[in-house]
Amino acid sequence: GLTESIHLKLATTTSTENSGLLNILLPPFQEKYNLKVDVIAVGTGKAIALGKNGDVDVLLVHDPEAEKEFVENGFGVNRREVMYNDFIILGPVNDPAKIKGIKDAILAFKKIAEQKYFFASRGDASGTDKKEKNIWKLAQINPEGDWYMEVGQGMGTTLQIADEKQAYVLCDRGTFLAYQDKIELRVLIEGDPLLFNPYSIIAVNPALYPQVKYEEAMQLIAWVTSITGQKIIREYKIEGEILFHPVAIE
Amino acid sequence: MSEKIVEIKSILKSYNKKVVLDIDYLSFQEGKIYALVGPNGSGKTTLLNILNLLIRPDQGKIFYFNQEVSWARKEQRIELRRQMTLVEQSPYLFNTTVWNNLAFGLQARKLPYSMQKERINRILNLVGLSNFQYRKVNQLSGGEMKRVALARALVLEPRLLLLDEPTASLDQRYIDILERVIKRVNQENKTTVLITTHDLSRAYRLAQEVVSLLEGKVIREIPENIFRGEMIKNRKGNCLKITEEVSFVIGTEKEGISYIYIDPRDIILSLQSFQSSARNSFLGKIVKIVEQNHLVKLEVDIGVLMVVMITKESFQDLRLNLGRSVYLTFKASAVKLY
Amino acid sequence: MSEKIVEIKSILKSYNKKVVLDIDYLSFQEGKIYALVGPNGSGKTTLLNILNLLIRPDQGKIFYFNQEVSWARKEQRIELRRQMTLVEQSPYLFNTTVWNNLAFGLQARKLPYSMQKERINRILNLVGLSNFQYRKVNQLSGGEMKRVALARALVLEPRLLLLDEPTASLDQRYIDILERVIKRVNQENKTTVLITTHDLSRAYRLAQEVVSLLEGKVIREIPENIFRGEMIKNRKGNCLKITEEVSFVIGTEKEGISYIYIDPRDIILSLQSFQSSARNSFLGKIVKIVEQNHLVKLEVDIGVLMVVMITKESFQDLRLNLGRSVYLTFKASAVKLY
Amino acid sequence: MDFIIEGIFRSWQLIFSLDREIFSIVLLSLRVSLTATILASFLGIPLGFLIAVREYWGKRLTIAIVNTLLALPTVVVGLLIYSLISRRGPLGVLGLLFTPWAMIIGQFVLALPIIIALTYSAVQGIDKKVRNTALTLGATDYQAALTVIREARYAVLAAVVTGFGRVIAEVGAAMILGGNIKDSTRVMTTAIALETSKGEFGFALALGLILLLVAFSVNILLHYFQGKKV
Amino acid sequence: MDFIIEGIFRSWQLIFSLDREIFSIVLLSLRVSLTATILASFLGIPLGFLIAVREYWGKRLTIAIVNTLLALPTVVVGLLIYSLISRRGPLGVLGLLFTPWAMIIGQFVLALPIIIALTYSAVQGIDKKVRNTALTLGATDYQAALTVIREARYAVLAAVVTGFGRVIAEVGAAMILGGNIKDSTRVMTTAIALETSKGEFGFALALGLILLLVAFSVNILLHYFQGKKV
Ligand SMILES: Nc1ncnc2c1ncn2[C@@H]1O[C@H](COP(=O)(O)OP(=O)(O)OP(=O)(O)O)[C@@H](O)[C@H]1O
Ligand SMILES: Nc1ncnc2c1ncn2[C@@H]1O[C@H](COP(=O)(O)OP(=O)(O)OP(=O)(O)O)[C@@H](O)[C@H]1O
Ligand SMILES: [Mg+2]
Ligand SMILES: [Mg+2]
Repeated sequence: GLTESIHLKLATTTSTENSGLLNILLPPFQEKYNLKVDVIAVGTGKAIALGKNGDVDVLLVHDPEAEKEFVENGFGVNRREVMYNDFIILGPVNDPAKIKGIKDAILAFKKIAEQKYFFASRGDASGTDKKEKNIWKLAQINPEGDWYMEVGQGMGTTLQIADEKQAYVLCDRGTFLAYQDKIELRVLIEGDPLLFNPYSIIAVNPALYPQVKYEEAMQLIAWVTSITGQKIIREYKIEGEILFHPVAIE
Repeated sequence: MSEKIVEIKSILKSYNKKVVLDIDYLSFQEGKIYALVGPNGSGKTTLLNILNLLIRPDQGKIFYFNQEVSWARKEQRIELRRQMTLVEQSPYLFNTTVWNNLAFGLQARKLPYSMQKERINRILNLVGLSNFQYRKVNQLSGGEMKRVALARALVLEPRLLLLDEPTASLDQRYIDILERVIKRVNQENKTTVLITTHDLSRAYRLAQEVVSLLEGKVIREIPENIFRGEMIKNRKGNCLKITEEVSFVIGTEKEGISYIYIDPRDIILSLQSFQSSARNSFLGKIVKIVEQNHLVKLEVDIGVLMVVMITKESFQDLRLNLGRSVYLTFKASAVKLY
Repeated sequence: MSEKIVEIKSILKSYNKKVVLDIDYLSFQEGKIYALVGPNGSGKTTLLNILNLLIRPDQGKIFYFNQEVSWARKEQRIELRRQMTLVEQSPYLFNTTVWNNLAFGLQARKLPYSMQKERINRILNLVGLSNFQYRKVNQLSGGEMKRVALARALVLEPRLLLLDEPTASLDQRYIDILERVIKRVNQENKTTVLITTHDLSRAYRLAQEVVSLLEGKVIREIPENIFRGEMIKNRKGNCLKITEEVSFVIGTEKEGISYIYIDPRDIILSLQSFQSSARNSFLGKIVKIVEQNHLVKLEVDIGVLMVVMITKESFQDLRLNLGRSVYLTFKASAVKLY
Repeated sequence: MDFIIEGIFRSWQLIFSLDREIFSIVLLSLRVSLTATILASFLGIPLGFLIAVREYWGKRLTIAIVNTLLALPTVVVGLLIYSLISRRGPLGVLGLLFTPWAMIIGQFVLALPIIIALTYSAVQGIDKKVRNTALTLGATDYQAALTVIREARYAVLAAVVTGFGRVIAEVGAAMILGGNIKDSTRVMTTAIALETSKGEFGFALALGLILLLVAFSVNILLHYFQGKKV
Repeated sequence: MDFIIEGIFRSWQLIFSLDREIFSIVLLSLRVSLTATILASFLGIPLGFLIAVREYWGKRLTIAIVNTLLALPTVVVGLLIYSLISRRGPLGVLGLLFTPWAMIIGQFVLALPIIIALTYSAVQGIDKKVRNTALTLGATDYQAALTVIREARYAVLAAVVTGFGRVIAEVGAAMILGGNIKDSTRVMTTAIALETSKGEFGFALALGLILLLVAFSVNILLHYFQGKKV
C-alpha cells in the first residue's frame, strides 16, 4: 500500500498548492511509479531554503533569479521550466487611479504612485513580491510612504487587506480566482507579458545530499514535463478559467 | 436590665442529612460572658459560625438586637458582622506580617491610620507580641500564632466576641492574661463574650452562664460525668459498662453503645457506706478540689474520674480533704440517657 | 536498665540570628513517658522537629540508639523516621478520607492490605471514629480532626511517639482515652513517648519525667511560678513589678522587662505571718488542691496565682483546706532570673 | 545549526545597533500584548474568582468550557474577530481591522480563558477559611475577594504571566487582525513568521531571541514589583 | 459574518458525514498533542516540583527563565528544532523532519515550560506542612513528592490542561516540523492555516469548531477520571 511506498518530498509555494493543480497532476504519477509525493507548501524563500538544507528532494517554485542562484551554487540540478501563469493588477471598483484598460503594467504602477493611492505589497520576498519589486524598479520608483503597505503575508491575506483598505494589488490569477467572491476588487490590468509568472522544477543535488531521492525526483521532473503532464496542466481550470500555460514542450 | 444581643429560634442545620445542630431557642444577653461546652462534634463550632452569619442554617431565625437577620440582605450581614468577631478554633492567619494581620479588620472599617496604629500597639503589648509586629506569621510558634489571632479580634473592640477554644495551645501565663482581658472588655465595654472550651473548670471560673451542647441539642444540665459505655444486663439489672471494673445501674432499657450523664449535684457524698434505695454506690478517693462560685467541685477517682458538686458548707461540715476516701451514691434514675 | 533511645548533644538552632534552641545535652530512655513543658515560643516544637529529623540544627549531634545521625544519609533518616512519629501541634490532614489518612504511613511502609485494614479498624474504634472512616477530613469538627491525626500516628505503632500538644481541642473523654492509650502503648510496646503540653498537672500525672524549656534552654526546675514583670527600684530595693498590686523583691540587678521564676518548693507556707529574713511575704487564699505523686500542689491567689508544693504530711499537719488564708514567704534569692 | 549561531550573532547586532525598526516592532509587541493581558486580567481574575467561590448550576460545565477555550487556535480567534470587524462585518464601521486595537482584541480573547482557568484553580486551592476569616473580620464581599486573591497571589500571578506568554508569542490572531503591515501593525511574531517564510531563518531566530529577551525583562520587572509589594 | 454561519453548518456536516480525511486529521492531532503533553508532564511535573521545594543558588533565575519560556513563539521552537533535525543538523540522520515525531518534539518543548511553571506555582501554594507530614509518617522523598502533588492535584491538572490547550492549538511548530503533508503530517491547526490561506474561511472555522469539540471531549474525559480517582 501507500505506507510502504517511497515518499518523495516536494517543496512548493503555497499559491501552487492552493491552486489545486497538484491534486490533479500528482495522483496519476504516484500510481504509475508507486510513489507518494509529500507536498510541503511554504513561501518560495523557505522552499529554496529547505532545498539548500537537503530536507526536500525536489522544488516547484516561481522565482527565476533565486532558482538560477540555487542551481549555480550547486544546490540544485536539472532545472526545467514547467509552465507559467500570469499576474494581474487588481484595484477598487471605482479605480481612482484610472488604470483600467492600460496594457502596460509599468505605466499603471507609475499612475498609482503619482497619486499615492493605496497599494498593498506582499513584502515577503515571495515570487509575487519579487515580481512586483521588479516592476517598481523598471518604473524607476522607490515606493515608500503611507500609501504603500508592505503586509508581509501570503497572497490571500494580502488580498483581504487590499480589499479592506481599497488598495491596488498585484496578484496571481489562481489566488484571485479562489478569493474573488470574498473581495470587491476588480481585475484592472492583465495580459502584459511582463506579468507572466514562470514555474520551474528543480531536483536537489544528490552530490551534496546522498540521501535525497534523486531518481524519483527525476521521474517527477520527467512526468510534469511529459506530454501527459503538460496536457493535465493545460486542461486544468478553475471556474471555467485556464490557470496555467505549459511551456516545457515548445 | 440588659438587652438580648442575639436570639436564635428553631435553628436546624444538617450535613449529609445528619442533623448537627437543632436548637429551639437560645438567647444571649448583652454584657455577659457565656461558655459554650460540649464534647467533640457536638456542634459548638457550627453554632458560632451561624452566629457569625458565615453559615446559613437550613431552618430557623436569628435576631440581632431584636431584628431578624435577612439572608437576602448582604449589607445587613456585613453591618452585623462588623459588630462581632469570631476567632476560629484553628485560626487562619494571612500570610503576611503580624501587623498586617491586626490591621486587616481596622482597614476594612476604614479607621484612620493613627488610630489603627495606636490600637494595634496597645493590643500587641497586651498579648506580649510587641517585638513581633513585623515578623511574618509563618515564623511564629503555635501559641504565638494563636495570640495573633486573638489580638486580631480584640483590636476590633467588638460588641460580641465569639471565641472558639481560645486557650488551646496558649501557655498558662497567656491563658491568665486572656481571661483577664476578656473580663476587662466585658466590664469596660460591656462586650458580650461567647467562648467554647473543653475545660469545664475554666468555663465555670470565667463565665456567668454555661450553655451546653450535646449532639447538636442544648441541654440544660452541665455535662460533667458524661460516660460512654455498652448496655449490658447482669444480675443487678440494666447496666452500662464503662470499664471492666465500673458499671452503672440504669433505669432505662436500650441496646448497644450509649452515652449517659450524671448531674454532679445528684450524687450524694458520704464518709460511710449506707444502706438505701439508691442502686449505685462506689468507694473512691478525692483527687482534686476546686472552689467554684460558692460551690466546691470535687474530683473523685472511683475507677473513672467522677465530678461531684457540693456546697461549701457541707464541704466544711464533712471536713473533706485531699486523699480522703468517700462514698458516692446515686440512684439508677440519676443516670440519664441522651 | 533501659537503653537510651535518643541523645542530643550541643544542639543549637537559630532563626534570623536569634537562638531558639540551645541544648547542651539531653537524652531520652526507651520505654519512658516524658513531658516537654515550657511557655509559648520556648522551642518545644522546634525540638520535636529536630528529633523527627525534619529540621537540621545549625550545630550539634543527634544519636539514635547510640548511633550518630548523619545528615548526608537520606536513607538513614527515613529509616529512623519510620521508627517514630510526630503529631504536629496543628496537624495537617491529607485532603481525602479519614481512612486514607490512616493508611498513609502503613502504605509508605508497604504493609499488606489485610494488616492495614485490621490496624486501622482497631485504632478508629479506639478514638471513636469508626463511623467516620469514609468521611472527608474537611467535614470534621476540630476535635475530630485532631483525633484523626493522633490515630494516624498511633496506627504506625512507632517506638518513639512525639506528640505536640495532643490534648488541645480534645474533649475530656478523649483526653482520658488518649492518656490511657499512651500509657498502654508505653507499657505494652515499650513505646517511648514525648509529649508537649501547657497543662502542668497533666504533665505530672502522665509523665515519668518532665523536661522543661525556657527560651530554648533546658531548665532543671519545674517552670511553675514564672512571672514577667518590669524591674523597678523602690524603698524595698530592687523589685519586679508583676501587677499594680504585686511586686517581688529580688536579689539581682537588671533593667527593663524580665522573666523570673520561683520554685514552688522554695516557698514557705504558714498560717500566721512571721518575722524573718525573707523579704517577700504575701497573704493569699487557697483556690485549688491537687494531689501529685505524694506531694500536694496548692494554688494560692495572692493577686496573682502562685503555685506552692508541699508534702502530704505538712498538708495534713497544717490542716489546710480550700478557701483557707495562708501566708507565702520566700527569700529574695528564691526569685530567680532567667 | 549554522543559522542558530547566525541568529545569536544577529540578535546582538540588532540590539546594539539600536535598529529603529526593530525597536518600534518590539515596542508595538509590548504595547499590544501588555494591554491585552492587563485587560484580560481585569476581566478574567474576577471571573475566575467567582467561578471558584460561587456554587451554581452548570458550574462544572463552565469549567469544562473554559478549559476547552484554552485550546482556542489563534487563527480561529483571528477569523472570528475578523468576521466581526471587517468592513462587511457588524462592527465594520469602527474601522478597527488592521490596527493595533484589532490585535489587542484578538489577544484579549486568547488570554482570557487562560487567566480565568488558572485564577479559578488558584482560588480553588486556597482554603475556604481565608475568605471566612476576612468576612469574620468585617470585610465586605469585595474586600474578602481581594484578600483571597492576595493570598493566592503567586498562583494568580502565574496565571497572568502564562496569559502574557501566550499572547506575546502568538502569531495567528496578530497576523489576521493586524495584517503585519510594516511600520504600522508589524509585531515581533509576525515579523518572525515573515522572515521564516522568506527562508531567512537566522534573522527569524534573532527576532525570536529578542522576543525572549523582552519577555525576560518583563518577568524580571514583575518579580521586582512583586518582591516590593509582598 | 456569513462565513461563521457557514462554518457552523459545515462543521456539523463534516462531523456527521464522518469524513475519513477529517477523521484521520483529528486523530493525528490528538495523537501528537496528547503524546507531547504526556511526555512534557512526565518531565515537567517533577521539575516544577523540585524547583518549588529545593532551595538552591539561582532558584529565582530558574523561575524567571521558565516564565520567560512561556513566551516561546511556536515558530521559534519550530526553527530551533528544525535546525537540529534537518538533514544538515546534528540529528539529521534520524530522518525525523516532516514526521509526527518531529511535531511531538516541537510541542513537547512548547508544553514543557507551561507545565513546569504552573506545577511550580501549584506546589509553591501547598503548605510546607504537607511534605513534612508525609515525611513524618515515614514517606520516602519520592512518596512525599507524590503526596504533595496529589494534594495540589487540581492545580497540577490545570497545568497539564493548559499545556495541552497550548499545543493542540499551536500551528507554528507543527507547520515547520511536520510540513502539513496531506495524509501524513496534517493536523487540525495546519489544516486550518491551509484553508485560511486558500480563503476557505468557512471551512477553516468548521475545522476550528471541531478542534474545540475535540478539546472539550478530552476535558470531559479528564474530569470524569479525575472525579473517579479523587
Ligand atoms: N520559621 C521560623 N522563623 C523564625 N522564627 C521562628 C520560626 N519558627 C519558630 N520561630 C521562633 O522560634 C521560637 C520557638 O518556636 P517553637 O515553635 O519551637 O515554640 P514552642 O515552644 O513550640 O511554642 P508554642 O507553645 O507556642 O507552640 C519562637 O519564638 C518562634 O517565634
Ligand atoms: N462540612 C461538614 N460536612 C459534614 N459534616 C460536618 C461538616 N462540618 C462539621 N460536620 C459535623 O458536624 C458535627 C458538629 O461539628 P462542629 O465542628 O460544630 O463540632 P464542635 O462542637 O465544634 O466539635 P469540636 O469540639 O471537635 O470542635 C460534627 O459531627 C462534624 O463531623
Ligand atoms: Mg469546634
Ligand atoms: Mg509549639
